[in-house]
Amino acid sequence: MEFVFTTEQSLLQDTARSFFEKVGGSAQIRRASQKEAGYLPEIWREIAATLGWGALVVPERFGGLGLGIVELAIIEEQIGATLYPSPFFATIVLALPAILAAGDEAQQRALIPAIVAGERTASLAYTGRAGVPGAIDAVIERTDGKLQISGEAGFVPYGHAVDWLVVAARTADRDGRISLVLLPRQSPGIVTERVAYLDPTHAVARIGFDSVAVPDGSVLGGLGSGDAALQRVLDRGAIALAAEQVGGAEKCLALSVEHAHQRIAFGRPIGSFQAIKHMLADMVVRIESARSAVYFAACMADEEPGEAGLSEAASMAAVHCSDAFYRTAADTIQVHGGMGFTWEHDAHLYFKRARCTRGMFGDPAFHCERMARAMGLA
Amino acid sequence: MEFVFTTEQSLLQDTARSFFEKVGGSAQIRRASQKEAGYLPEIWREIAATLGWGALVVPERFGGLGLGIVELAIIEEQIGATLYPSPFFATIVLALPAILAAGDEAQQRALIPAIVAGERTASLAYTGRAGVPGAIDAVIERTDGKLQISGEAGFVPYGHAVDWLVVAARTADRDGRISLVLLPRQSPGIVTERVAYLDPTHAVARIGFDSVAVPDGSVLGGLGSGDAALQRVLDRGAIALAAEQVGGAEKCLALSVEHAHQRIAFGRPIGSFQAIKHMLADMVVRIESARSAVYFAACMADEEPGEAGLSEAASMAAVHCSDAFYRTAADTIQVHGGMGFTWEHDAHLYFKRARCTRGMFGDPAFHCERMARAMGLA
Amino acid sequence: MKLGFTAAEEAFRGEIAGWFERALTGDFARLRGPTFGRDDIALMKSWERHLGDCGLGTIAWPRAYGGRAATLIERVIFAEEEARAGLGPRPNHIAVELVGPTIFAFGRDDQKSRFLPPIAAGREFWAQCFSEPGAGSDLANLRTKAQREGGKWVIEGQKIWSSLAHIADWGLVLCRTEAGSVGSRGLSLLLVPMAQPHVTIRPIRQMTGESEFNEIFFDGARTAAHNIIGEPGDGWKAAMATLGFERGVSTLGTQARYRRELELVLTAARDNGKAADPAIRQRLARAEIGLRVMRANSLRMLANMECQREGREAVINKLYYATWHQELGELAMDVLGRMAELAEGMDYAFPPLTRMFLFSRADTIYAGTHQIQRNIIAERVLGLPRDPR
Amino acid sequence: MKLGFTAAEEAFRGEIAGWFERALTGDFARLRGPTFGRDDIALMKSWERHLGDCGLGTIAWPRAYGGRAATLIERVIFAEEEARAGLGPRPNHIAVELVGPTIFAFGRDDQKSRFLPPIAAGREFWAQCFSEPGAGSDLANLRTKAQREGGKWVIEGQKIWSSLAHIADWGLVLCRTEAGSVGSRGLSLLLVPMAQPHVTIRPIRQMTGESEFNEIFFDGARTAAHNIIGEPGDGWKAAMATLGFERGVSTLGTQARYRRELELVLTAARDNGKAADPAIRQRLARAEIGLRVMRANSLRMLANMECQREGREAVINKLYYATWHQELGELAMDVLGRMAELAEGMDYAFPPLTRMFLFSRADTIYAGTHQIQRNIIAERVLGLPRDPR
Repeated sequence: MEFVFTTEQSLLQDTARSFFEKVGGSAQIRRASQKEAGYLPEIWREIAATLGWGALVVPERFGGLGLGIVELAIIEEQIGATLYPSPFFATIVLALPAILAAGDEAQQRALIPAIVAGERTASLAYTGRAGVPGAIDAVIERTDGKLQISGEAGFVPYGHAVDWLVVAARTADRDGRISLVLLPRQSPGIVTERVAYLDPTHAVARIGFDSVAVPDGSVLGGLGSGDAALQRVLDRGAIALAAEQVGGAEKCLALSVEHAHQRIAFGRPIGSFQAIKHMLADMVVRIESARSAVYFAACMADEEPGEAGLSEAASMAAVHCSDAFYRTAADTIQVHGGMGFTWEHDAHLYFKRARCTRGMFGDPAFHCERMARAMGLA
Repeated sequence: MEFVFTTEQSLLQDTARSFFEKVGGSAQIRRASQKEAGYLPEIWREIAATLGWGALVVPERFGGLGLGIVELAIIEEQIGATLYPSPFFATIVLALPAILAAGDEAQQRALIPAIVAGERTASLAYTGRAGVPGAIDAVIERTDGKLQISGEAGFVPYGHAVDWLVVAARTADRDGRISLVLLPRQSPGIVTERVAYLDPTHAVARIGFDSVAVPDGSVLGGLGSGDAALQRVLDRGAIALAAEQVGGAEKCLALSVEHAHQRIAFGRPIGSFQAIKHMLADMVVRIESARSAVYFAACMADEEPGEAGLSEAASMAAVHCSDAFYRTAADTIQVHGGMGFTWEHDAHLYFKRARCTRGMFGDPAFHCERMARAMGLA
Repeated sequence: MKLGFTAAEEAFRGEIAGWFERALTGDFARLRGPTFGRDDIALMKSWERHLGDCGLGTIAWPRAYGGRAATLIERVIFAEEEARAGLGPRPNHIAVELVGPTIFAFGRDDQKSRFLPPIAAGREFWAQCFSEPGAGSDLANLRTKAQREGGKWVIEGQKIWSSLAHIADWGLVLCRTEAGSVGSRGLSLLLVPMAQPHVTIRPIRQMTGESEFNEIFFDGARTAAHNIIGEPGDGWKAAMATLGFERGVSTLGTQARYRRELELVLTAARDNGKAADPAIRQRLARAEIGLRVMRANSLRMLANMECQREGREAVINKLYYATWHQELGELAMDVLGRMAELAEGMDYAFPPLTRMFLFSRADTIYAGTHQIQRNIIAERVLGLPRDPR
Repeated sequence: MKLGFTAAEEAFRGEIAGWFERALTGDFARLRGPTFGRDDIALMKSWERHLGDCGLGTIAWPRAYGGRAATLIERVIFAEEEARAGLGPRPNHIAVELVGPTIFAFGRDDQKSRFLPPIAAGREFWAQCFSEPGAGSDLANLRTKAQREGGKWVIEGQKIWSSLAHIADWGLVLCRTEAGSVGSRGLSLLLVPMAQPHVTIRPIRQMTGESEFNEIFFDGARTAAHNIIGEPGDGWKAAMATLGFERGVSTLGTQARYRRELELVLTAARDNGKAADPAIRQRLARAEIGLRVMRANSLRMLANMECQREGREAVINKLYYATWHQELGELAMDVLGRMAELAEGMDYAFPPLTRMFLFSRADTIYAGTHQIQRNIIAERVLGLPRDPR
């Protein structure tokens, strides 16, 4: 059993930690996320090309490193720790795997090298207006012999700023099965709009599709063939997101411990009061179990190609890590008292990330119900 | 607004407290509940006749005091504090009100004076085998022109020891509507058996009905007319039981506070550690809010004859007080450490009472669902 | 023991409800609803003047000072009807409920004549300046200093968490008037005019994106020597009494606001179909039950207060409502789903329930954190040992 | 990073699983199932002898002392297969996992020769005698005294919470050998024969109705002067090390038992229709997820231990599993409904899930209460200040 990081994985973790600590201070992330794009393109190129993380999960035949979710999780954990805003999740965790999973060789060759080089970004439009997985409002159908997409997508990560979109659309003449369609964001008929989001350090867009023409060769893997591929991408995304949640929770703990040492009340550091000590100890319990859950799920995803196992691992990680992050972030505000309630302090940013990541791939109730079905209950 | 005890109510509280403290020590209740009957008849007569509590809710025309649920709650709170075993709940809270609510004058005259005098006890068989309100396994039907009851009842409080039973049975020729039937426990065909119950200080019986003949004049208020009356009795019973739960929780708090003062660890009383202090403070929050809920519900029951309001008040008290007692009793074991886990200490008796009272008139999920329907949800 | 208000109380309720109905028209109609017109200072001040002109600004006060000597229950009814009419907490709550009673209890006659009538008339607004960046839960640790220079006190220091300080004419400032004193000794309560160059008020942006609280910097601020409550060094006693005034009276008003929020959640659940989810339905029912229990507890507290008694039900109020309200916020978010995470336009201005969710994080912090509240119950109610110092 | 066991480890698992399959027949078949044959002391002892005879009693020990120098993972596999075979915790767990390692670490050669072989052979049973009525969480507070009289130690005092002491031949007794010493000083670990007139063992009836723990009264009990671990006064160091041995190895075995309990709950829910209740289904799914997370955490802990590392995942184990198990107990009761409150016959002997519900109240108490565990994490892992004394 080798359920520990390899040397390479430890190095990756060190690199990711110091990189995001360097670029991801509180002032830096606040500034970057207020840009229209929601991120800094020059840093993105550094992430994708210089550090080479654009190539992380790309197969070697495209010049990639052929690594897996464990490595994505390692990076996502550090992104979560700093809340660093970039299209990493959109491009590398969602869109790229969708193209790899569903696209043909030509489609892959067309875009993947540009992503690896940091020259192109992409995102995945996988839900309708309400942001609930499975509830897709975009429809692809043939009108006058031409394929067109109409409808709406919501909560598309960096969907207003990326170069390409992978759009999940219901296929009108395939019983509503899902087609994954690769389109330039600036295609005629596509309107993207960044919306004001509860999590100020994460940009999401609403996208309207008004009879958008689907050029030949844009459908990944064929019409109506995207259900399984999309599910795999979302499940693997859920595991990577859980890693981000663990990283966020860990940073909350660090902020809380530091404050507990420094803040004096009634003549002693508040960290010497059991009420605070035990709140922080419970954070440790949640975070470490969540970290175990994430890496267990990541290994499952990398080692076991079966879809049932992947979905169960994803639901396990999603439920446990969503709760762990949310409760830790909420308690972090509590430990900080009034200061933790201010805009100036970072506590609320983690709290909002915790709340907003909860439902990104279905909320804990959704995943529990899915797990219950897998367990043969009702 | 006079949402405080009257002088008479305060006196009743004092009397009840000192009486049950006198007869309800730990050794006394353990001994009494181990008797075959599960209680001491001589003390029961003192409760019913000498103290006059058999007459508490009996109308004045039967020589009663004509008081209400508030007074019952005051006594039940003290019963809960000591776990004193007796057929008080069975007779005074369940059977007597059922006879008052559903019986005619002759039926009432036949039994009520004997109950008031402490000469007769009674109970209510209101559930089937599984103990779930509404799920009644006893059926009353006419066979060869004669009314008979067959089936089973479960969890009947002191059902093996009381003189009379009010039996809720589904009426075969009235669309399964409920009939309430008053029968001597020793009627031919009735078999009662005390069962080993998780709560060692509370006796319950399983009752079998094997073609039990129903004499003329035994059906309270007419065949198939018992649904509303039974519901009222159970709702009022739920409020009285909630008072018992508050009393039990209050005693748990007292035991815990005493232990927290006396037990020394790491050189100081454990009650000086915030972990313990805050656990005890949370008990106070639960108990006082539960007490408010009980007396509010009791006033509602006494002041507002409408059934909807009564049911909502009962569900409010049942949910809030069940949780308050359970969590307080569980934390009481925790505060006491290993000692709290022993048979010898009383903590487990309160914990078990808390667990067993939770489902007596439907568990909190049942009452929440009922409240949700009353709120017009789904 | 019985519930229900007396006929006289119900008549009072009718009078007040009718008055609000008539008063909240025209410009004042904007005071109804989630923002309570807080962006419009002139409107808020004008509302307080209208209350004063109608003799309803300070109903609990003696008639001699512009009040109508309302009973406790009448005050509660007033708060409840105010909330039912859609109003938020009073803009001049601090003056009416805290400063006034402090001056009645500890002030000199000249202070009563000078300060009480303008409050009753809705013409002068007050801020409470107790907390400091280094003294939140632990007020005795505060550092703001005042020293006598001629006929004046000169004040140096920083206060925080002062609500609506930016509209206040006066501040009730707790500060250290005895150099070198520590803990609760050597503190005084000063009455300080806020409109002076040596007082700087900086709004604190909170996680909701709004600013309800302020930092106040006293940088050589001045007030006349006679503007002190009692004698120098009496400040701790007076401040503790100030914090003790009003307990409970506003609770039914608060609960009427909670009721409105809960109704919004219920409506949303019915509208978007979440009410059909049995797990959500259980939580909605628990929220309803929790609020009814809260009201029962408050009624019991008020009934006891009327009899000059304080039971344990009074001391649990803060812990209970803060917990309930925070859970309501989480329930609201789960009912609304991700739509609650979106604001209209690019402003950070979210729908009422989202704002409530965010704001409710403060419920377990302000006016004594959950941790402090639990310590108070453990020590004062249960008599457990104090924390070792 | 990867999951999965090596081929050699899987082979070992196969060997052990097969051995249990063959061994648990005949009389030993009674050891499977909820009571683990605990009512039959002869059977339990005979089982330990059988393990010893087959060289499986002390697999972690060196070969020279009857072990087979098993790796950590092999020990874990053994514990897991033992549980999967339906066995409860080992009757001589204390001797194998605590006493043996203590003697290896601190004992003299003559003690190793005297005490280790009978343990490996399943011929001598041990009790751990650390806790006292006045020293539970706070072991340093203990009062049991031993003093030298001629060639013997004479022991006076009372111990508590000693499991299976009624079948033990020897006790590992922590006591105060330096008169007047306080705290952790002046303590020694003595090896005391239990079968003597001055040792009285009284079973403690617990809330489940059963007795798994004992009080032990030492009333002038004797042991030879050389039956001491290390020198007089070394007791605290050795006792703390004893408590530190074995951490984690049994966790996967425990989890295999939890898995069986969870399956009972799931089966009950399917059978009685409660699985159709969405709120119950959510809780069942959470229980399943919680157990999978627990296993993931244990695997990570063991993988780190194999690399001689101890991460934070090790220190959360107790808090995590105790919380999970207690919640499983409550879930079981809610699934089973009131039927779980009934026993067959008039004995206080309840179905397995009801017993589990009751027993799980102890999970947050034994081996360090939740409160102690949280203090340990806060102080040792997070470096927060110790509680003031």
